[in-house]
Amino acid sequence: QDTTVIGVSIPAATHGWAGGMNFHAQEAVDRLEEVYPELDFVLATAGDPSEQVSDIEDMVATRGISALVVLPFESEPLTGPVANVANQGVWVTVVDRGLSQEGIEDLYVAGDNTGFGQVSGEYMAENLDEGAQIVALRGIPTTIDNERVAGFEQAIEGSGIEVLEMEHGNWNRDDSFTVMQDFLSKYPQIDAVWASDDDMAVGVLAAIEAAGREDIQFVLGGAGMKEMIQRTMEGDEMIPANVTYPPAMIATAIELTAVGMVSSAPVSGQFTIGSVLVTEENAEDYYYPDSPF
Amino acid sequence: MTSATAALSLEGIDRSFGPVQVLFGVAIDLFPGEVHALIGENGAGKSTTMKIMGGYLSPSHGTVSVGGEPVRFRSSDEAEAQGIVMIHQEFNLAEDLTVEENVFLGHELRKGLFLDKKAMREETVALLDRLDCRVDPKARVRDISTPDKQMVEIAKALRRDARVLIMDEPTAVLTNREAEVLFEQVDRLRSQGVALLFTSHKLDEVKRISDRVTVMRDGHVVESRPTSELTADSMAEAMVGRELSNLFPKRSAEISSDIALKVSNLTVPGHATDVSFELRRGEVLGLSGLIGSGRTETMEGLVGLRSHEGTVEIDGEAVKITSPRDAQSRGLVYLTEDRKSRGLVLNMGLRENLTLQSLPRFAKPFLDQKAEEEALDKAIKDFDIRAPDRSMKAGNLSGGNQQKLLVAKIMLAEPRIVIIDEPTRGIDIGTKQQIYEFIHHLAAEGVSVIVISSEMTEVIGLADRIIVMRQGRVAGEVSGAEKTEDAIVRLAMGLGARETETTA
Amino acid sequence: MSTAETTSAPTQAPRKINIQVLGPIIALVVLVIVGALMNSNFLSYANVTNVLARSAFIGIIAVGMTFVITAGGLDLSVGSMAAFIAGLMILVMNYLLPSMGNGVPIILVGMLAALVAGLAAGFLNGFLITNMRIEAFIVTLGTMGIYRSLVTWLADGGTLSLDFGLRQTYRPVYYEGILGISWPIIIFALVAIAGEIVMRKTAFGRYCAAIGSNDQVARYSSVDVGRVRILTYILLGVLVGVATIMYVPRLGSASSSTGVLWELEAIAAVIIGGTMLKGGFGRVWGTVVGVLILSLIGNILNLTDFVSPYLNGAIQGVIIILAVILQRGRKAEG
Amino acid sequence: MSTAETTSAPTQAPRKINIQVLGPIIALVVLVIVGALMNSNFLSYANVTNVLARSAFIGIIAVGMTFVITAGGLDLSVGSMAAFIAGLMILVMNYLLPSMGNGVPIILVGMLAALVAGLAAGFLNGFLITNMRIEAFIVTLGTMGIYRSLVTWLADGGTLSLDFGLRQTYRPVYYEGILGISWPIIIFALVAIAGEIVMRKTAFGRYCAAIGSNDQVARYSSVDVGRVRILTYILLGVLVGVATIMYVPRLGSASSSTGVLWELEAIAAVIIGGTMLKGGFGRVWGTVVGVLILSLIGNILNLTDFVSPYLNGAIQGVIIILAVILQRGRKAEG
Ligand SMILES: Nc1ncnc2c1ncn2[C@@H]1O[C@H](COP(=O)(O)OP(=O)(O)OP(=O)(O)O)[C@@H](O)[C@H]1O
Ligand SMILES: Nc1ncnc2c1ncn2[C@@H]1O[C@H](COP(=O)(O)OP(=O)(O)OP(=O)(O)O)[C@@H](O)[C@H]1O
Ligand SMILES: [Mg+2]
Ligand SMILES: [Mg+2]
Repeated sequence: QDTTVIGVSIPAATHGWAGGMNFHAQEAVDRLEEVYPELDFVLATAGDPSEQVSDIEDMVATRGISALVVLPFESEPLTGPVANVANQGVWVTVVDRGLSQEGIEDLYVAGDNTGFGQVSGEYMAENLDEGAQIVALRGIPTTIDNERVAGFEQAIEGSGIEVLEMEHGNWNRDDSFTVMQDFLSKYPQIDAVWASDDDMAVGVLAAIEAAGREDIQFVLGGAGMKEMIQRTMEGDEMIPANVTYPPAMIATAIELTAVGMVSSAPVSGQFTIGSVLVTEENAEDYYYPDSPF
Repeated sequence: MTSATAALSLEGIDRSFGPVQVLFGVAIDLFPGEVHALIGENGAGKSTTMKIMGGYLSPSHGTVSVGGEPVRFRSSDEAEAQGIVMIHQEFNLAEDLTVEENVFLGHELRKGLFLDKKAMREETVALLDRLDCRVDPKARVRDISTPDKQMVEIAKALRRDARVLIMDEPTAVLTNREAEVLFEQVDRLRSQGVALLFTSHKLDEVKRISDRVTVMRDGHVVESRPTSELTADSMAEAMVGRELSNLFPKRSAEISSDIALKVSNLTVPGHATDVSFELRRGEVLGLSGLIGSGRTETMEGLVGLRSHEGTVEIDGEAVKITSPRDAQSRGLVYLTEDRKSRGLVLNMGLRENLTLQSLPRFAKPFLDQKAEEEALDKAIKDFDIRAPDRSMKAGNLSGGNQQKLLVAKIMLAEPRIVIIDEPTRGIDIGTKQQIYEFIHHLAAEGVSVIVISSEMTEVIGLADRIIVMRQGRVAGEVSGAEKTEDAIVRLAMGLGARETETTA
Repeated sequence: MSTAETTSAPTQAPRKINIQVLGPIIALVVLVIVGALMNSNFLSYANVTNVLARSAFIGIIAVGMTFVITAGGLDLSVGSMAAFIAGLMILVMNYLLPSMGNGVPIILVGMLAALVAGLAAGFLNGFLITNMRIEAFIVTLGTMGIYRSLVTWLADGGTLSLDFGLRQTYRPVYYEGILGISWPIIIFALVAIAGEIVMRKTAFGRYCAAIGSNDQVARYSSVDVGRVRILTYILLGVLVGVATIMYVPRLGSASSSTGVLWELEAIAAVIIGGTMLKGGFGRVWGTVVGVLILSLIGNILNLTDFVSPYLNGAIQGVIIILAVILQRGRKAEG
Repeated sequence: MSTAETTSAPTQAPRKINIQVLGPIIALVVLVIVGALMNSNFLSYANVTNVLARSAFIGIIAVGMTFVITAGGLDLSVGSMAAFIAGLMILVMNYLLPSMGNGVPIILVGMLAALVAGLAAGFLNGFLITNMRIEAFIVTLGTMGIYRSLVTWLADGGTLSLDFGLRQTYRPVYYEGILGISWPIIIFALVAIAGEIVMRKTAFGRYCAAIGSNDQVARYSSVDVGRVRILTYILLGVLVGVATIMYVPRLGSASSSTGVLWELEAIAAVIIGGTMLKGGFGRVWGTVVGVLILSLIGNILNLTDFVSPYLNGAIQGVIIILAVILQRGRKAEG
């Protein structure tokens, strides 16, 4: 057999960002299979960490993968199993969430969750007056969410911005719509909202619009959903900015790994994909109309 | 009167369900080695009395004594611990378990930690043998016939080594032959010094087997005497409070010559083969046979409750019946023998049960509750349904009254051909007469009736003509002067009606 | 003639009913009082409208679920079915937009598509359960996976969004109403009232209860058991369609996370309302109360901030159990 | 004497059983064949070990669930309960590490904690269901929310991780075994065999079936219905504890996403195996087959890449329904 099998293991598309990431993974796999006939890919999506470990085990046991690209559902539970795979001589590329033990992976394409929170917080601190009141929507309770919030809180510290309340919107439009409606009932004056994710921003914006409230100056989402970037690009005052956390990083990782497999010089090391502030000025650079996210 | 202490006695027992009092100062003594019969109309309070004895219900007032000592049973377990065992009027079997599992339920034999299945199997087989019942011990109770269920109940009770055995209408679903087997066991237990109490609406049985009779009426004990001082007629009179005329009224109506139903070669796989018969308008056709001869299944096949083959003509027109709904739309309706699991929705009210079969008639398009209530009024009157409370659940009616409600429900569907399977199961003798009259009345109006009954006298008394089935086939037919018990039994047992056909 | 003596006084029945009936209502009232004490805006027009309107989706579905459960069935697929129908509806409308143009007709076509899809999905569940005789739990667990998967696939893993222009046309269906009452509330109320009438006043409702109690008896009573059963699932499917029609204009999108866990919420509402999971007895108004209780719990938790948001789920759990304890407070006898 | 004629052949009964019995096994065999045809490594030692070992969690829980369902109950909380117990176990071990030091004793204490927590959680469910007479669906839906919430709270929204050193000590419990058979497989097999024996050979198993069939009858037959019912939930709780003991060394962590949907998988396995959801009849070996079927579906989907991963759920749904159709193939009559 002269085909090389590359396994790709990612969380299932349970929210918008993950959906975009799924799309980019699938798209990269299709494209690379075309380009490199000698490569074969296995793409598996998992609903929880345990399932992801099972997927990886299956890839090793039945598909004889030479390389694994993994976006860990959670860092802790996957550290051991991925280390196992690495010990068997399989090339390991870790994407976005680092494993909890260093040096396991050959290539690390990293997102920066703390940075994401920081950039968001800095934007708030710059654009709001002292004493401004904001509410925040958090994602699904996970380490990622904790890191983002920690980064955010750190960045607004000392800026005089008061966070009225944070509540979990679970990276879900419907949940954030509900939470935002209740925030609006509860707080007569809200100056801005940190939605922390564009799916949640959609829900938040709908709730604000329905309530007809004028006090909210803007909503800061995140992760660069194309509709949101477009509105920023068009100068929508409610969505003056965005913070990237590109789901396409999975495609980068798959591509780097594939190139490493076919060429003799594997690409190793760490690539950090930092979170960037998107505003009206640079929005065009981050607008991908073909992506589903 | 007797000097010996009663094995079990009730003294001044009252019992109410909510505001309705159903027992008033009931007093009964059961003595070892005596068979005591408790009789009374439907709803008189017999089952309630027995349940109090068995620890299934507690009395509102009064004393229960065992061997002269007052006791207070908090559950049936406590009664059982004292050797008091009861067989319920409605079966108490877990339908998903097998026969042997039911017989030993709660009293399993063990070998160390595990069940001793072999011993239990052997004992079950022995018990069933003693009762001359050939049901497979591994069959699920759900799949066995009603009479077999009764036998399983009896087997279960026999195992318990009772000092006092209480049986609530044990023979209602049995034929004479099987009842005879039961009575042998009763005799045996009596001679062993067990105190027995049973109820039955078959007064000849009561006369034959019991030593003492207690009569209840409307929750009161009205009489208690040695059986030798009573006749079946005097018992009936004491129960009903009036004299009963002839149980089977004379048939006066002419039977039309029109064929209402013609069944040819009806086969219900596994149960009946090539059954053919005709039924004329206004005729009452009896269907007899031993238990397990497939009468029920044949009729269930006919009305589309079971898959079947063969041709059926109604009023000369060939019809294809695949569901009871089809049958009913042609005026053909079947009354089931199994009122508890197929006849009534026990946790629904009387009104809902009564109108269930003919509900479209009351929907215009919304259900006309007033019309339903009127129908219930009429049913209560026509069939003498004794319900202490109109809004009660059907399951809280006494057994006989449930049966009356079931008959009323079928009749409300205004059938033109009606098949009634064990119509008077558990119904008291007074109401039986009313139901017989009702059936004759129907026939006189041109309704054709098929009666399946395990009571030979009932079939003979009611029907114009009797078909006898044996092992899923028609064994023969008797009518007119030939309608004798002997002729039917001979056919049913395969001995042939006429000497020429006898192979014995 | 002697019956007159034995019938008489049905005095106890009303008292018995009262506690069972009052249970969920008391729970609801307690919640309202708690809410009002905790936050002065709780009873404001805006908050009440919000809570009622967002209850409408689950509420409409739960009314259908009441019939399914009453007839002894169960449907775990409703949440996924809603997501799938929403996705389909969006695709259909987006697809027709170039040919039909924006306007009321295209919205109506979308609505029709949702109803037809709901009907078909309900029929499929009902058919498999009734005609193939597979346990409802398994069938609907299967179709739950299927619809969830299909919507993910339709959306290519992402979100299906209604065309922006169409969204503006469709938007009033969620956000506006008549006489200050928004459409979802009106539709929910109508569905609930119709459901209550069907359950109590029609042969169909009676048949559902009879089948759920004892399908054998129903069969022997000439009830077309299979047909009634299938109809309960079809009814539920259509109501999922109706709920979707209300849902899509809210955010104009559908994705694989749409309607997650709606099935559990709907079933919980039905049971909190006093319907028996084993079938045989159903109460549509109880279901409505159940839905409101569930919505209010979430609303109150959002309006107050006593507890760590991590513990919201725990509090919800405790309140659900308490609400039912309240209802079943009296120990059943025997 | 003449009865012999009338009873006659109960010939159909054995045949009836055969098909019901064979159904799930056939489905399993078909899956194995499909898998083997698709990939030559499917039957390899490594893959078989993987599939069996990972089935162990759901499998051990499903054995307990079989008893609960047979006795007419239901438990939706097992997945959250597992997450909670795993979290608790990790906290306990991490907490004791400074005082006890790394080694076998601390692992044993952790295991004990898991079993005790499982027992307590099972008792709580059972107590609320049996003594407070609340529907099992509601109680366990409530506790499901409670445990899920508690583990999120314990983990502060993130992940609870077992100390790295401890993980190394504990690791063999999942990854190693004796005679080449890994521990989870051994424990699963033991639990399944014990479960089968208890179900078929002890009074307890028989009481479960009797209670599920008709609790009134069981009560009248001197069965302590309340006690048996509570015991089924306690048994299930303890088995959840056992499953957790196997789970923690696999991933060394617990979070709010641990054990999500395990309850549905466990219930599905039980029903696929032929146990009736309404209670009254249970089959432990069937449950084991059901668990293997569910695991194999996932495994086989990973063997190939014919279909979009988005559609995995749909294929799983279809196969689950087909497996049950196979089993119930014959139309039940009457
Ligand atoms: N659980 C209950 N709730 C309300 N009423 C009841 C209940 N059980 C019995 N009754 C009523 O008590 C009365 C006596 O019933 P019981 O069953 O003792 O009659 P019975 O003499 O056995 O009649 P049958 O010959 O018909 O079996 C009836 O009116 C019945 O409706
Ligand atoms: N639901 C069932 N499933 C399987 N077998 C059954 C079922 N009901 C009855 N049988 C069996 O079918 C045979 C005939 O049934 P059944 O006893 O009902 O006949 P029958 O002539 O109607 O008698 P009866 O009316 O006196 O009960 C018996 O062997 C019985 O055990
Ligand atoms: Mg009685
Ligand atoms: Mg019969």
